[in-house]
Amino acid sequence: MNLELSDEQQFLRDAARDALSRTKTIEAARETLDGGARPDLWPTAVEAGWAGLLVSDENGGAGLGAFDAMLVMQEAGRRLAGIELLGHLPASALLDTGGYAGIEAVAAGERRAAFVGAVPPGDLDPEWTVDSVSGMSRAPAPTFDGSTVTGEVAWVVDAPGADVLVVVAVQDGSPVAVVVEDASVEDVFRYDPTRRLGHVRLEGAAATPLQADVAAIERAWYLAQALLAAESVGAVEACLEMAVAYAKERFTFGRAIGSYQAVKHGLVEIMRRGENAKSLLYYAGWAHASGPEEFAIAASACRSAASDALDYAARENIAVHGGIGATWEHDAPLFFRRAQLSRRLLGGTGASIDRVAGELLAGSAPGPVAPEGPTGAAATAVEG
Amino acid sequence: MNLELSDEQQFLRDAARDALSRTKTIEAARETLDGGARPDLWPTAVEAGWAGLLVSDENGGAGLGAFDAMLVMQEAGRRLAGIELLGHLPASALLDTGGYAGIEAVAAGERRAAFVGAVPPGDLDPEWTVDSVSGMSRAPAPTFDGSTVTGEVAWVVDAPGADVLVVVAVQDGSPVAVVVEDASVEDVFRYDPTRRLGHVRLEGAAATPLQADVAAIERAWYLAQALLAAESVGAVEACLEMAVAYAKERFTFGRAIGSYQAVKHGLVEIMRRGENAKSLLYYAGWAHASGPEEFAIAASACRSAASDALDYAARENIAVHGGIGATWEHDAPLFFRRAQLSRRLLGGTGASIDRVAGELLAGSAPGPVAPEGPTGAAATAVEG
Amino acid sequence: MDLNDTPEQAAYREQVRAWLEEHKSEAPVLEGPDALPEDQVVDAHRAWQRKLAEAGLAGATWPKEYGGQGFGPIEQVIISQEIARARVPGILDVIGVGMLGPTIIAHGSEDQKSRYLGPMLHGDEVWCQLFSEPAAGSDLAGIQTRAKQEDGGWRLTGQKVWTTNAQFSAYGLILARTDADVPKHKGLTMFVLPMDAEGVTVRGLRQITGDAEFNEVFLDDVKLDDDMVVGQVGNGWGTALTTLMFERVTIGFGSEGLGYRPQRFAEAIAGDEAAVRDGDVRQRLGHITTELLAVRFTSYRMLSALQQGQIPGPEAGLSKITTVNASIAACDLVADALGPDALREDTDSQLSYHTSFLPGLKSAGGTEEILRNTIGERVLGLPPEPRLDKGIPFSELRAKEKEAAAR
Amino acid sequence: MDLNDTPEQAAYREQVRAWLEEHKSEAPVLEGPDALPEDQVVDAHRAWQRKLAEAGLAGATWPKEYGGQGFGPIEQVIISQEIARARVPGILDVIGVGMLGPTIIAHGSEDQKSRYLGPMLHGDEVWCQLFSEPAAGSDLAGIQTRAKQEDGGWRLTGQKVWTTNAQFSAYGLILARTDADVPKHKGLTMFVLPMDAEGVTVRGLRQITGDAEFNEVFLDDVKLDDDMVVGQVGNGWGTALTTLMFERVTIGFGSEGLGYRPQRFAEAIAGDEAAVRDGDVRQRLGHITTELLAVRFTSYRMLSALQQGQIPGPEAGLSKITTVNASIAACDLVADALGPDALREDTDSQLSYHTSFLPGLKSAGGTEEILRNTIGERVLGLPPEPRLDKGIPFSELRAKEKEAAAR
Repeated sequence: MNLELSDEQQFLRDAARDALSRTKTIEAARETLDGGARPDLWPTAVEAGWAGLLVSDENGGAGLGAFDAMLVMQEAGRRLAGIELLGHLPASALLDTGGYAGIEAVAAGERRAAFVGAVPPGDLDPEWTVDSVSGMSRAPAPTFDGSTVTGEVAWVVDAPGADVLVVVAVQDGSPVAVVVEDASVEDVFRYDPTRRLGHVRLEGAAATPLQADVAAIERAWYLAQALLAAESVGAVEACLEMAVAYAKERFTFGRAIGSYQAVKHGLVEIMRRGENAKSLLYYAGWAHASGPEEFAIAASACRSAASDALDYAARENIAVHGGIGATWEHDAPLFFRRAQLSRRLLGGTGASIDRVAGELLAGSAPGPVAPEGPTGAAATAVEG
Repeated sequence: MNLELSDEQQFLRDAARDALSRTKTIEAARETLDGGARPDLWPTAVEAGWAGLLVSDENGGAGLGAFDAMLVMQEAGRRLAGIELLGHLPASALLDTGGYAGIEAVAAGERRAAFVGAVPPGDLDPEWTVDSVSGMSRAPAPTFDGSTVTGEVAWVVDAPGADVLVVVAVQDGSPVAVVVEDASVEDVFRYDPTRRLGHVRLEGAAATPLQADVAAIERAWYLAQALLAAESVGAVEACLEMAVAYAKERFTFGRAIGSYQAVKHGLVEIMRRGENAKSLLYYAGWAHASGPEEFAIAASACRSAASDALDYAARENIAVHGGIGATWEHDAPLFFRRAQLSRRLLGGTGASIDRVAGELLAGSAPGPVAPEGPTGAAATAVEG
Repeated sequence: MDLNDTPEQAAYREQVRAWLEEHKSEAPVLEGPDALPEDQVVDAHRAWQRKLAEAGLAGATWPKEYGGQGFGPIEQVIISQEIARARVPGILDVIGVGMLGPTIIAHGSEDQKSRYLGPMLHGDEVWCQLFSEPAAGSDLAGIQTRAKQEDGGWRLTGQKVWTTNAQFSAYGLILARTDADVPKHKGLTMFVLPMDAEGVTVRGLRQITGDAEFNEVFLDDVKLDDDMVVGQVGNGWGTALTTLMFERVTIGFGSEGLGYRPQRFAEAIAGDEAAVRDGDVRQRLGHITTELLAVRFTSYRMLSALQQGQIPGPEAGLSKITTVNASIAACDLVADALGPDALREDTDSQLSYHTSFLPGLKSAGGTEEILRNTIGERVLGLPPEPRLDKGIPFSELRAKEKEAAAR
Repeated sequence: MDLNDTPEQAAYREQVRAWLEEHKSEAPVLEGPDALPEDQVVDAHRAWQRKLAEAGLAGATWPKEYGGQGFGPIEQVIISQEIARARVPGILDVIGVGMLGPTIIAHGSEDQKSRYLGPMLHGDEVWCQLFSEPAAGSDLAGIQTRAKQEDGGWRLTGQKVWTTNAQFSAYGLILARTDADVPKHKGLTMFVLPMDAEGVTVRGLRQITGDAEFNEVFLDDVKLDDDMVVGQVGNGWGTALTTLMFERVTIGFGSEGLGYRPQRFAEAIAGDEAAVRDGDVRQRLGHITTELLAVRFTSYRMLSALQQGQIPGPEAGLSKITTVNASIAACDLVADALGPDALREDTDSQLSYHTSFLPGLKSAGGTEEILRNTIGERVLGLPPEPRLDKGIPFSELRAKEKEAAAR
């Protein structure tokens, strides 16, 4: 067992941090909210080779794994970089294995892809469903008739401006992944200036099916969850750093506020949640590579832990900063906006938590055999 | 508007406190848990006149209101007194208005009554249901055929040893309250030594209907909720006193532990929850007397706030005491046991919370027109 | 125990209701699709306050000699309830009439009372409260705005923040440090500040919502005459406590005063069948409703105590904690139920606005931590935290802090 | 990143598995319907530990010279995993072998090592840890048990509490105060205590569950020779820190070590159709599962770091916090789903037992507050709270506290 990052992984992470530091992404987010133009970070992604991260070598990609992609997403999250990888990466993975002719252009980033996914059936709901424009009531996944696809999918991440949409649709009750290159996408803005969202409306749009079985289509959905989780974990770390720094320098009643238990324990709680989510990134990364039957629960647990951690961290960061943390010029509100919208994307956090419960109740045994600790027993932990 | 206790109410409360202090109820609870006999407090209730508290003057009772009964329950809760009023009082109210021949003996406490209630239909569930022996799946209320009643009701408070059961049953789809004087009651013990519980099994038991319309039968159910809430509020106050006293006298690192924010804020949280629940006792008391259309939401809110407050208080009390708070000889665990079982009685706390939501969603406007504060606006509260 | 009006109160309510019925067509529309243009709102609201004042419906608890009615809190609540019932706005200057006027009544000179109270009550001169500073929020006594004495007056320099209404106020009540060589609570003085004095700059302070709900106020060598001192020199902290006590009463009214009512949240999700049937949504909604209902009845308990002449204790802060947290939970619930659509900023629903606004409200009027500290110590009698700033001259304290932060 | 065994680890695992396969019929049954009578449990378990020790499966991380295998933590985990897989008990004396033996190895004299370590490893002599006292829990250095020096030895008087296994231990490692005139961390010394020494009384301490999971140990003028001192006189705190570091490793394994697995709770409610379909139940179960799964992978991260030779930091305590709170929430959920029936104490389900037991566990091994303080200060680098006990002689400190409490 070894959970250390490899040298290659460390290099990938450091390079991502470096590449993203060249754009003032957080300042840009604030300006976008005020009506400024959204910075285009796709060239950065292309230059760094992230577009082909999950595409195999033979198709012109880097042939890396989900965990590597998560490392990049974590860095993007740390800086609120509005890079279109969350939509592109799961799509690229399906295009890679699905026999898509234009895969090399996708791997090179010349053509940007977006994943129009659907939530797989669960222990209570036998249907494939997608997010509706408003409300908890879910919409049926689009239908595919062999050559065209029809349906509506709301709140699709990174859909506006994408060249290729990979749409999960249903044909005769079974899921298919199809490629749509000419779709109607309504650009919608909600709350978080860093996020490109679109309502995808397909009315008999021409579509080409990919070679992808149910497992591959489910896998793409959970991959999107894991990537969103990784992005959130990065943002949690940024919030924690910001809040800790302020807690050391702000004084009340003659003491730095970080010396008060209420503040200190809240900061430790950000750390606890962030580290838990981070541990689950390893779980998701491992399951994607070596434990496919656990990937659904791993990615769902990871997504729910990370979304909750970010919600908590963003709120606590504002609270620690006091009034100033809620002002326009401060960075804390931008992380708060990110947290609020992210929680509601890709099916919503509640659905991920529900999926964890559903998988468990359906009897998917999570996790490899677990160590019981070097001394192997409960009693030691209770000794005063 | 005047929410001060009247002189009579203060007297009632002080007398209750005095009467209950004559028995070492908490010590007795511990001994009962260890196999000792349960102290019989019914004579105390009879002597104090509580058996007839809600029975009208003309039937030999005191003709007092629900809020007065709650004051007595609060004192019983404070001392974990296992007095059988929670079952008796709602039953006595139905017997009083329902034309029961033996009402004077009930008012005098010569005959003890117990309420075998049922949960009224809600916005989602059109049936009258009762607690089942195990699980969230609910059981149908017993059925009445004009002369006999058949059905099973689990976890009925104070049923063992009661002389008269007032059973809520269903006849042709409508609820009826019937009197059963010869029922099979299985005495069951669960976790809290102060609580008498019974599984009531009725197989064609002879039953006499009372004059009670749907509103009266619903009212009895919510009265039981409000009384349980009051009892819990008393226990919260006891936990708070115990924890505050210890926090002042226990020292770590050269300071009383109550000076640390983690402890201090936790104790204030007990107070916050306890005071909220207490405020809702006023709401329930007012609604019972003057706002019947709000009694369902008031009593349900009150019960849920009080149950949650007691759960929190009992846990926090143990935590503040550290290891010693979890030992057999300490009083804190007895309050913890009370909290845990109480939460699951009379339909369970979750059902009460659900009822609050259901009433709100169904459009019952809660509360009289509310004051907006002497200065009448939001902005003042936000001024630094 | 009685929530109903006494016969006298009922009669008064009838009288208020009748006046409002007669005059409500004169009230300005401040919100919604028929709202006045933004640049007319303040003046229209000011005119409406004047009418309310003339009818005895503003500052009803002020003594008669200063234009009030000498009423108790219940009558004030009756006025507020009837104003809400008539769906017309209340007064414009709630901070002045509710908190600053009473402070001047308690501590001001006779000249100050006769000069300032009348125009304040009638809305002719709006007031703002200039206490908080960037480095003096929770620790309010850490104020750094200096007031240097000179012949017949004072020179003020410093910065205030979180100042509501400063952009259209005529006057502010300002707390400044007049002596840095004594411990921090002791060297403060309260002044009246004409907002048009030379050296006063008001700048809108945008919040997370994008709106400038508050202001920053900068003071650059602002000259004030001696007659602007309220109470005594060096007793500014004592004077401020009076203001804060009146603030506490307002805060005690929690969700009621803040307008966060459970129905509002229920309505937002009632149309979504899946949400209405979801056990988690229902539990959360039930919890939130329970909390907000509790605040309502806590406010009645406080009102009842006020009516008996009791001064509300720090526990009034619990209502603020409950209200803010329950309202945050409610916004969160609605967004979970409706999805990203709940976060749209271009509608009247205000849900997105409140989602953004409420986190900042946690710190306003005392952070939750400070409120819990105070309640724990003053109400539950728990021992205080060790105080490192006690008895130390203010100037020394700052130097120490700088040193510690640099470590 | 790799969760799988290296070829060497796989070979070792095979070897352990083969031994267990061959010998598992000799293992005692400690729980369930076929369990041994209570009075035979300890001896049977002791005999099983001896067999494990002889096979090199006890104390595998101990140096070879003291009977261990000189292995790293991964091999120890492999042993634990295979023991769990074979469904046989581990060793009896996890406290001795896991924490106290390593302390003696680090600080003991050669005589102590050769006398005590062998019988400890083989289960012939069980050990207990005598640190905590009624007034020294979170603030462990506040120990009051006194050790007075006399010719060639010491006299110990005081009281210890929360002592697991004391009722059948041969020895204890005890922390006592040898000097009350220096600040509290400085006047402590560690001793070996023979549990059959004159003046030692062990009394079972019943918990909220009704069982005596712990003991109190009373010391009445117990005589110990000089050679019972472990490490140096006055350096007891340093010696204790070694024990606590090994405890931390154990705590870091959180839910795994404590056996609170999400399936266990899911199984309890899976049979109730209404519960399985309830949105609130599902959200709560999903949250709890997420937390417990996170602890599992946090423990892998710690193990990986240990394997690289890193010493785990105080953040290991986060796993304990997560495990205890998630397990409490799980018991609460099951009782909400099953109703009062979940609280029956006369079954094998143990749910009621855990409902009672877990609140006490919150305080064990460091309260949540102390853990969060330590992590905040040592890991996040936040400033400490002002310490009122620093540098003050212990005797003076006690007098001050008494005075303050009396106020």
